[in-house]
Amino acid sequence: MAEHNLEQIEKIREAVKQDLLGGRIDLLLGWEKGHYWWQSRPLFAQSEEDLEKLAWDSFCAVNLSRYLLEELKEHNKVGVLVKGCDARAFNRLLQDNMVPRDRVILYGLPCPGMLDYDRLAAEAGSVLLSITEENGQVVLITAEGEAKADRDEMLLDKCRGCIYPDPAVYDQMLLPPQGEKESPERFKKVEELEAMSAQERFAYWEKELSRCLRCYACRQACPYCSCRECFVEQENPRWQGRAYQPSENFMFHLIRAYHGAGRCIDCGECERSCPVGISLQELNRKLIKDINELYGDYEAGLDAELEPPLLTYRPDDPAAFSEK
Amino acid sequence: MPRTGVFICHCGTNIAGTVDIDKAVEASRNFPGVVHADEYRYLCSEMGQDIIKKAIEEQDLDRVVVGTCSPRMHEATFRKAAAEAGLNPYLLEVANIREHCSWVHKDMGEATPKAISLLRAAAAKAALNTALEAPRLDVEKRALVIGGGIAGIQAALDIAEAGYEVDIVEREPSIGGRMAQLEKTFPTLDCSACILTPKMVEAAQHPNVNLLTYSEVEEVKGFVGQFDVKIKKKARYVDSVKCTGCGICWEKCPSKAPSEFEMGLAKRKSIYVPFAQAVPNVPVIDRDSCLYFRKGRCQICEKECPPQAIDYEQQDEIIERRYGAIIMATGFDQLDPTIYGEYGYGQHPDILTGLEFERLFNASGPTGGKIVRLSDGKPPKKVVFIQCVGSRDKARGMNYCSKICCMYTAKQAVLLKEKVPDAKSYVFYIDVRTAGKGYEEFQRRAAEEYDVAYLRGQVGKIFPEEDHLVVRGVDSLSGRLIEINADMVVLAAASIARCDAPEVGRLVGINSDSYNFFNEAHPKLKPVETHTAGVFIAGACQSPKDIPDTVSQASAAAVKAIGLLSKDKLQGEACTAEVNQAECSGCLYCEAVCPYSAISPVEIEERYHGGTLKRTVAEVNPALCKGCGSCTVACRSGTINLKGFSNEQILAEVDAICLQR
Amino acid sequence: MSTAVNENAAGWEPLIVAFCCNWCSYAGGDMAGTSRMSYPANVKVIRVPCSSRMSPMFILRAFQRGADGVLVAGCHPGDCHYSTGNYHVRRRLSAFKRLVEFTGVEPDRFEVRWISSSEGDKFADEMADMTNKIKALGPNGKMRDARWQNIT
Amino acid sequence: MTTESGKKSRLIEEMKAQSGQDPNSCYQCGKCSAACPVTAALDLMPHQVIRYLQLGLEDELAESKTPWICASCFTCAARCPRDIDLARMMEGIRLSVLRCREGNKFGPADLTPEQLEKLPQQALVSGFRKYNK
Repeated sequence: MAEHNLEQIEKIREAVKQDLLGGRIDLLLGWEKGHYWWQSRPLFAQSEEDLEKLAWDSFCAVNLSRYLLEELKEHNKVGVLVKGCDARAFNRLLQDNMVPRDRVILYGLPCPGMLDYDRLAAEAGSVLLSITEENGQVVLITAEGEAKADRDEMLLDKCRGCIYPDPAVYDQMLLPPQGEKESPERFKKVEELEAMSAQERFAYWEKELSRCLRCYACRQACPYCSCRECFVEQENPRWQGRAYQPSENFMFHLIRAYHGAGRCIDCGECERSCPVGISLQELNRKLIKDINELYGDYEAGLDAELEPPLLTYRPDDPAAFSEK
Repeated sequence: MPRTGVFICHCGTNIAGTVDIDKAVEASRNFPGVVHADEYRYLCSEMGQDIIKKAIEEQDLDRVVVGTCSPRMHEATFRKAAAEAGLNPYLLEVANIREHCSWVHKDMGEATPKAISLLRAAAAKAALNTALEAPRLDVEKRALVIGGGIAGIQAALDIAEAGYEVDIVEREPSIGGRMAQLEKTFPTLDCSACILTPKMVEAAQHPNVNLLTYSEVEEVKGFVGQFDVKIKKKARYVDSVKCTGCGICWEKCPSKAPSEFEMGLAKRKSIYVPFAQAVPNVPVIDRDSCLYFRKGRCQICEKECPPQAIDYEQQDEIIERRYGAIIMATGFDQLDPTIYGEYGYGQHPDILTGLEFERLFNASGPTGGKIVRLSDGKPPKKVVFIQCVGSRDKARGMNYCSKICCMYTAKQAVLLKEKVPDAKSYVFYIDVRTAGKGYEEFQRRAAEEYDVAYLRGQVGKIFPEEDHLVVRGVDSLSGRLIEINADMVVLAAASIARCDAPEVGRLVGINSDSYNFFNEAHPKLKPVETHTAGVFIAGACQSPKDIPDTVSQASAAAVKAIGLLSKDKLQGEACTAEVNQAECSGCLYCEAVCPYSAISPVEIEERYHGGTLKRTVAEVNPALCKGCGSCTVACRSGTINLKGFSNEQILAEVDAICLQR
Repeated sequence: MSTAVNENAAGWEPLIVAFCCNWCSYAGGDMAGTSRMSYPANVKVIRVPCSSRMSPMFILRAFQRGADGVLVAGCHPGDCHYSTGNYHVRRRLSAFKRLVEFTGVEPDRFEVRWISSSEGDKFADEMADMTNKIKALGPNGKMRDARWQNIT
Repeated sequence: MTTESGKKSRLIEEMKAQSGQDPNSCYQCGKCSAACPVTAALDLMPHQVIRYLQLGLEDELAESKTPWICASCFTCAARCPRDIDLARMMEGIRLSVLRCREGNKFGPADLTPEQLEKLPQQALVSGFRKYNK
């Protein structure tokens, strides 16, 4: 664990300890190291020694706001550490009336961008034991020795396109903000696909979606998927079969993406959590690109007061079909 | 699977002509759940309905599918028949195999399989129909009439006579509308003011009629039986109660402005009543031309007014009232003929439209009733009338016939002869249309006794020359060019819809056709109703009309409104939305898209691990819900469903209709 | 999964499902009927109270069940009987149409049109125009549920 | 367009094909004749030409001078309430007469050198247009 991480963790622990022990919150959602050194998994801290396990490093990719849906049922007041995307996820849930604002305390953590273990392992070439970070560089420590890599190259896909690393909503900001980032390549993949012919595009998505196991990890990780009973599990009406079969996979992913139209915060958790690595975020990004183009730029989750574009209208809206 | 009966109608040969009825009946027998299939020549007839009723009882049917004309035509009839046989009317489904099948596909080989798949879809939907009850809504016993012309006045009087309160909202300072601007009316030549003014006074004095003049409707919310309307009463700057209508103020008022009532041919004062017999006879101050409002000077009207009725501080006032029915009687405008450059309207004072020429005949009109040329004040010797200016013109004007111009031109030609005995009238026409009672006889008298020259043809060019206007036309019957040195030219300009008609229509939720006239519910069978329940239309706002038709439409609209107000309870919409609150996540997206704000959050308690959990879910008020279904799509998990068009039903219809066999 | 649809042998007739709103486009269809216009029998109409009742799931379900083309017809903006229905539809189905095209469905396969109750001729033209376009495109294998035809 | 004798009139069908105008949409209001600047020189008024088309009077049309005098100034077309483009219709009649009746009255080869000098450019072009079909 890099030294500056230890300082930061100490800072975070200090801040939350007063609230947890002072009774302002009866649960803290944070991260703790997982089974492998490159895993940071959610921490449900209720006591001081739970807080000992607190971790904050370059692998805290899991979106903690999503856990509020369950935890708020048992706990009266919950504190949660929020990166940029987690804060926007919180705004998303707030807008859907899923979380009462007064029962949640948000601790803002400006995010440096989380690292992708697969990329690190690939870069290291041999068994990667651990890593350290200094000024934008990652030092890969393996059995044979050390290798350096540019940190930005090692980021998770979802972090490479990130524009808002700083939390959009928080009660306390625990670390210095990073400022907005440019993301010129946000819609690059979408544009590449758009340039293809209909047949090629269909072939691309047919191959991608044929791998879908319908495990619904994407849905479980997603901040805009907050229905009590998802349409895929409903029996009456039977919207959707259960078999993972080409036309059913298309139906599920198209409808799930459509449900995110004007609501998806582009956090990339769906793609990151997909066990078979389907480029799910591109479906959502396509909708974000079109809605920005047709009905004006809208960044979901940045401002909970702004109405999602598909819930409102202007009489002179443009249309993607002929209106003559 | 419910026991379903399928009944297919021949509709004479309308359906049987291109759909093989027997094949369809056979095919219907093996739809899922169908236990009885039958056909009859005229299912909607008494006999046809009895066949259905008998089958419901004998076969103990719990669903009925009828393959007939459009549900918009006879769904109500068949639902009533089903109800009389003891089956909930909403368990019946109509398959439209006439308008959407037999009438539009000529060859039997194509129409029959399509009819079968439409029947299969209807059967699939019927199987999932549920028994529904329409909510009973109360009715506000008051009508609103928008527009104070002859149509509005007549409708209001009829409603008042039936004992209901009615408000007339009129944009101008006085009621009377277009008819008040006429001198005489065809075909009987009785004076317009003599037959209109008594009606205006009767409306003013009738206890049940309330005049809201110089006012406009701002906003209409709610629905049939409960329209909540906001009316803006513009400030007159004169106290209506104190004012006695003595007229001293508009005599003494120094500043003038063009009179809208006189079509700009004469001036009026800044404080004015539009015409002598105005009702109410209370003036208004026109801020744009009044010296006090423009420069804070003058105030003569305030000083001179005996009952001190002038009140410069008067403010616009918003009135909010609830109405059970609304009648739109907003009238029409006349086309501005400047688009026809060849006629030169607007470039010469002696080229007038029909309505402007009518004002010259009026004793209190711009020329005091004397027919003189506006250029030099001399009586005209030759007057040329040109018909169809903008009417029957697909290229630059309106494609329709304005219905009244042939008659008012003949009338004006006759009046001209009476006022100026040695004047000669020429009428360029395409076809003289005199289809009313006594119309043809009147027009023939104009041609024969009043020496009016009818020239079948059109005018190519009008240009001034010395002191007269050269009118160059053609007489197509003789094929000869005609050149007339006319003293005056009257253009029978088309009657067109009010320019703001679409916006006013949208206020009450009705739409207009491509000419901006309001759309009636059915051109033949529902001429005064609209697609919006509780909103009726009368007069020229629906299409160009003469006074007899306008008045009869006004009374028809009044009867429709009275029929509505006489009910103590109204049947609301049965196919409304419904929330499955156990599954509702409380995101309230449905509430955000509901056009009728029929959905509201409500707190419920749920058992959760031994304890209870309070949470918010959505709830639909069936009285307000109109059944559009927008909420069901905003809801991602489909927990809000629409009765009558539920998710299950539409999916079943899609599955059934896609079966190619 | 674009199952080798063998209907494109001669005599293949496209199946087009048209969802029409009860107040305008369905009435436009009635008007086309009363004025005895004609359009191909490939189009089958399902009545919905308002075009805003149209959930994208119904559109995909039609494609799954073998429809070669789907048309959603509603009132002209501003004329909706429920005042704002088609404004929402315009945004919803614009976004959905582009998403569907993004995954490879040809643009002409799923269309939205505004048809008023007095436009019988436009109704007939749109149906004929859609049928011709789909005939040119050929059968739609994409998203078709191959198991469907032999279930019932 | 069937003539009184009921047989399909080839000339009129050719005219319709050439000009794309349908004489039946005319309701004989006479506006074209009133607007036409050269009616003095015409044996048939424009609205009468259309009437002949409607009645299928092929022979009279072939003999009529009007289609040849029409200089297609488009005044009539601009004012016709039925949106008929008479200039194109006259052009259609000219072409049909030339094609169906071999009525080629005046070929470009018959132009004398003097005429060539005096003829304005536009007349030359329209001459070719009218006669060499």
